[in-house]
Amino acid sequence: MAELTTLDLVGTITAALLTVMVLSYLLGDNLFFRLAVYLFIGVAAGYAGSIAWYNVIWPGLIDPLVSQGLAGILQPSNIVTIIVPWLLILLLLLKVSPATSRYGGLPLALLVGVGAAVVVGGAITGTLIPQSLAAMGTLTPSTLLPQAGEEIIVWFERIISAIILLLATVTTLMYFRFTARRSATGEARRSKLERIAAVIGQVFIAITFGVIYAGALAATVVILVERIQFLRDVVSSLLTG
Amino acid sequence: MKVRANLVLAATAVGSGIFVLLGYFIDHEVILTLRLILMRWSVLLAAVALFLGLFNLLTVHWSKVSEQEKGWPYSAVLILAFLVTLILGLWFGPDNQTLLMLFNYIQLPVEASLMALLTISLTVAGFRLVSRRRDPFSLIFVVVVMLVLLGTGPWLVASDSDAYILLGQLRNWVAQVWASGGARGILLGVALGAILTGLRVLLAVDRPYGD
Amino acid sequence: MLGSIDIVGLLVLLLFLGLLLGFAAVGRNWPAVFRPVPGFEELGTAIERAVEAGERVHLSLGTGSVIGSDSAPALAGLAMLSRVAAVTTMSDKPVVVTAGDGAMAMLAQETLRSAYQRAKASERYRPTSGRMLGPTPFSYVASLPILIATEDVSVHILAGSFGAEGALAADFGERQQAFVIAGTDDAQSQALLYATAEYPMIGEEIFAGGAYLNVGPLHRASLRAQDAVRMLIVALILIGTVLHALGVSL
Amino acid sequence: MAEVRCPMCSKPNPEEAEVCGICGARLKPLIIDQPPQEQPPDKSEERRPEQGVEQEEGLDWLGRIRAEAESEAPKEEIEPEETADEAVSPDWLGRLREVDTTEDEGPPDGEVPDWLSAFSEDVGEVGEPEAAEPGWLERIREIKATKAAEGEEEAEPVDDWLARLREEQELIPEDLGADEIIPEELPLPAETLAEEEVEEHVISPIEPMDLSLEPSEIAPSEAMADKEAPPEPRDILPDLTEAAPPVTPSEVELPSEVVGEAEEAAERVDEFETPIEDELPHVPALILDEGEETIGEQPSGIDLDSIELPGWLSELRETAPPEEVPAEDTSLDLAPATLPSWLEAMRPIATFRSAVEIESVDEQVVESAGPLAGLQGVLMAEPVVAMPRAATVGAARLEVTERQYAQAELLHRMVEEEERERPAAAAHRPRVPYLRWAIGFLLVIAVALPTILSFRVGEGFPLPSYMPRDLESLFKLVEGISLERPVLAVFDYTPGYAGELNAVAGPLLEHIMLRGLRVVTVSTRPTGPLLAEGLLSRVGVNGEGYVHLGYLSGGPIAVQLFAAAPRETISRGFLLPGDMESQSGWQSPILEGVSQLSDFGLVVVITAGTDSARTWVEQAYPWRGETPLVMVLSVGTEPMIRPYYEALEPQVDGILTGLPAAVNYEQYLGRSGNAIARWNAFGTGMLTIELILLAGVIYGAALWLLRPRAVETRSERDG
Repeated sequence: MAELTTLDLVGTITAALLTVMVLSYLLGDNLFFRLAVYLFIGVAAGYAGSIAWYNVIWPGLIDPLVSQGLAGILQPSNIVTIIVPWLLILLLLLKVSPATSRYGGLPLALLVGVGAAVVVGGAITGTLIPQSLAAMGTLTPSTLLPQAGEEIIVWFERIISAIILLLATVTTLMYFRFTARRSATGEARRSKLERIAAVIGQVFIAITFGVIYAGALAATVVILVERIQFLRDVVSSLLTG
Repeated sequence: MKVRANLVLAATAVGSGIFVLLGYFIDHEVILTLRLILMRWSVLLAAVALFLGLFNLLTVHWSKVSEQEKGWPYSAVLILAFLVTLILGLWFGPDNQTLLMLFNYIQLPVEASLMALLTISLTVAGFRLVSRRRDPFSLIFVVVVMLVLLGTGPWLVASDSDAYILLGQLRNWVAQVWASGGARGILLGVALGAILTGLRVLLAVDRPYGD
Repeated sequence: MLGSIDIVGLLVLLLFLGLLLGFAAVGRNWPAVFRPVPGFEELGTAIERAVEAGERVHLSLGTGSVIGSDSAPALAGLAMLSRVAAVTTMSDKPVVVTAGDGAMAMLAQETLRSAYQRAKASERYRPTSGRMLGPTPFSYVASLPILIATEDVSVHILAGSFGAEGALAADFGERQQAFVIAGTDDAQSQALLYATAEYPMIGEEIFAGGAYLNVGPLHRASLRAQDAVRMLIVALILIGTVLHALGVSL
Repeated sequence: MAEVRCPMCSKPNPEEAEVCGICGARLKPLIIDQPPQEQPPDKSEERRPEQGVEQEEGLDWLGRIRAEAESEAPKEEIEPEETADEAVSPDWLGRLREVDTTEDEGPPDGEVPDWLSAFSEDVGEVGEPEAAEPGWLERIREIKATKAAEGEEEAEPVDDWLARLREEQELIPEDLGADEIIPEELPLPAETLAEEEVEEHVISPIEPMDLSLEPSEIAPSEAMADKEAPPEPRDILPDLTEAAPPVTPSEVELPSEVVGEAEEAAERVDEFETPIEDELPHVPALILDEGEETIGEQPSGIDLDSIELPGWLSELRETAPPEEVPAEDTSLDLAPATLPSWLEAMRPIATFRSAVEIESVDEQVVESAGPLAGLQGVLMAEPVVAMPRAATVGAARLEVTERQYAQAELLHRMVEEEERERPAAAAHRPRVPYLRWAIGFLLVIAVALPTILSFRVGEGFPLPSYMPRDLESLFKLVEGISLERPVLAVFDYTPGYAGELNAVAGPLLEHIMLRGLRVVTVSTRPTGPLLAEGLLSRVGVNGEGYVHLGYLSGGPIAVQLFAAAPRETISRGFLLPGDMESQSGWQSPILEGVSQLSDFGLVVVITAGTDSARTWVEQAYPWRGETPLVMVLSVGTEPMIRPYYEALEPQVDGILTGLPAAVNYEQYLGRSGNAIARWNAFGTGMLTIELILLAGVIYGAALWLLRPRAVETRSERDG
């Protein structure tokens, strides 16, 4: 915080106040927290709105309409780029009123269809296949065979790691298996092998989550630090004028 | 009539979905163009939908204000902030200095502070986990968390001792072998679940867009 | 690589489809049995209690967009919603659904409307019970504690895409002593929810919600297809590894 | 219709009696049966098989029980009461006798009246299916004769069993029990059925939903059969409408309208058409998705023709002796059906309670006897009673035992649940979050301390002395990029993470800028560009060192579009320098020669979310070509992305994550930035958290030792 213009000063103080107000939630829900949050939501919403307008709606809908002019719009070439989108959007706008909203389903259906397709396609091409292949590649001859001039321990460690990696992937995958057999006691049970795999899988899941959790914790600590330091800076800059 | 409508909706969803989906696998020009078009449309629609969502937000809070419901002043603040920001944004564009300041002095600090709150929430949850969920896995979980934290954070003393380095390496090993393995398993599993969830929609079994 | 993915991918897709339809066909004579998932079992009790106690059930569809790959868990959430809504239609405080995306909020409204229609209670349907709380993840999550407090929420279901802020969302519920069941696709958030939520739905469990909440036979069929592919993948991984180890390039 | 037999004490009572005169058990709840009939014809068709079976079953084993329980009472009188859960007059039975014509398929027809009557030309046929029952029942008994002895034994335990069960019945969530009915009862008729019949009826109950829905399920999937949906149902309607006779209307209308008064049915003939029309889409809450799937869908119809219907239905038509059946009978006989959703909606238990394997059964089964008749999922006393025995009987037959085990477990779970709920409910009392306060303040103080004391660098926590293993390769990567091509920096994090990621990404971007590489920023988060400006303005000059393409809206799809065709996807820039006002960011000299993703020298994705990280990896992968992809991640995200980095064909070429790595980087660059500035506070914070967690573990472990198993474990472990 070098020298600040009055506006910046006011802004910075506001920011500091808001920080304190939000952190006050530590004590429990209170009006300062709510005030800060509502203010924040309002600003965030407004900003998101303007962004959407300038980045999508204007270039994608208004601009072509304006630039083409009424005559241009009717050209067949514009059916796809202008007319259909506008029709869809008008349909979507029907959603505003409960009375007409039932007719606004079409654009939603389109959105859902596209979204679902992206989900499926992305998951297959992006995760399922590459990750399976990657899992298969954990043990390659190069991994298995000791490299020239490497200590036996390193080689051993590499093999162990590869095996653990593989085991973790497989057992974790197995754990989530939902279908089971009904046992003699009527409960849903899995075969012995499955149960063993499941338990190992759970251990690996716990470890994975533990690592991620610790990571997130470390990240948020940094953020907490940043907040506190920010407050410190504001206070000090105020004290030093 | 109503039924017909359902069919049109389902057909729309399935149709658009199929083309987008095939685009992932088939390098055919027609499909790719169709897919591109559909995606552009959906991006536009999503943006408009955002506005409708904002409108929804506004109405909900406006009703609170107009009916003087409990806590209506907050809603008033929200509406005010929203309108001011939106008008500024629409008038001067999203990259004007005023908006920049609104962001830097309101949005940024509040979000960061919420994340800071998360630190406490996570720590509390970690503290309570073992006592409230009695299974070996929660124990493993917390132990691993501590191990990784120890391996990540600096030590006050002997931070360049072999022990520290060893722990750091252990942490890396756990994170990069054990956790990666588990993570890959979870990734694959989630992918499986997501694929079938998507397929259910593409088969018009789930029809969230209404019947 | 890409080319191969095209073919392989297509095959995988067809495999999924085939299994899904196949299981749907045989599901009748060859019923499935699923392992218990504590969260889902408790959920029913919790909702029942909430309805009886005149408290609110809140389902959050997360902050994912509809057209993104992050829509998957929310789609699963919507499937669950169709069920939850039906149960709460007659409660004095029917379920409230919130989302961080405009289109998602609309989908929530549509799902609710359909549920009410099927329940022959269309007149009780309120569009405002499907809301967008905020357009950004944090503006969404930030408004949750207030919603939970003012709406007297006692069952807090998180079924959607969340970032780390999802943990905050779950914690807000915990603080108000609500029954919190939370699931998402993102493993990072899952890890946080694992500790912060009373009943975490880890891994892919969220996607099984439809089958466990009895939304329909095809949900069960899809769950079985999922398991079938799972075992296939496990087998392939093992075989592939052995082949790789033997130097066979795949 | 003279009397109603109390299902509790099975003593006769006047028909209009509200409660049993002897044992005081409620008799009237029967009325609840009516609403079900609201359901659309096709629904009931789908449901026909199980219910049919279920009914005869009730008849059958009941017969056995009564045989000893009160031998003097003629079977005829008893069975009907229990099965057609209203008091049914003896003469009814008489008719049944005569029409012993139907053979093995008999059972499935049981429910026929529900809907068949709708098809049948003359009312008389309505009695038909019932007629079938005793007939095959007889046979069953004959077959059973051999087992008579067993039957006796069976009966004894029954009564006390029943007694206990009935006491419970009030508490017990009705719907659960429903599952009981089918499973228990099925095996018995099964014996009399052809093998595949056994398959169908014995197994289906476990997943009635499948049974009823499967067709509709498949329909949409296969070439959207549900397109043809709407017309189809009407195919059925004609038949219905033809069936002018009062009975049909009464079936359709009775429930919703007047209770159990079929005499007035005639009046309603006119109303009758409409109901059906709008009934079609309607589905009871319990079978919601049936609603979804089968709305206006024909599958059910298809199912009918293809599967059960034709064979025996036609027979029925022929063999049906024209008899006068009092409207009551039909309407009453209709009783067992799923509750209408509005009613269902009031009893959430039903919807969820059986979430695991038994669940599906309760969808379709209906208590066919007792005060709870017509309710779904009532724990059926009788079947449960018979269960343990039946197990020993058919120990060899898997279907049978499985079903019975299912029941045993169900009963067990119900009892469990009863116990579980109360304490859970009690958990709802506000508590003061002392723990939160303590931990919160501890952390804040811990973090604030070094900040306030403002150690100088090196004081307090010494800087990390060893390097994470990926850093080396990352340096080389950055050093290796040709200066010709700009670097694409994706700012995909929310302001919440700015505190961490600015500190982590800072050094890398600084390094890139120092090398003289030009940076182009883009973001799929509306606030991304603002963060980008905030970060880059520290190390470079807008327009010269870097340029913002701005916000890329549309989420993952947009990422894909951008990867495929950057220039078309995002036109306007963000905070473009004055001279470039009203121009596109692409006109900036920095972006010369860049037309596709692979034209960038390096792609740096700064993100805190696994999803957005995955999106960039997955969606951009096909278009990235040789351009390396570096991920700057929040620590928590790393393990999820590492698989891409460690993969056989890495989709990620470099990872920078965590404050320590950032500190390393700053040291490497020989500058002291944010990362180093936060090092001490970071250290104390981490240390405090570690101690708190340790305390938590000790506390928890202590609890385990002091109160072993006091708290129910919430392990996800199954079975």
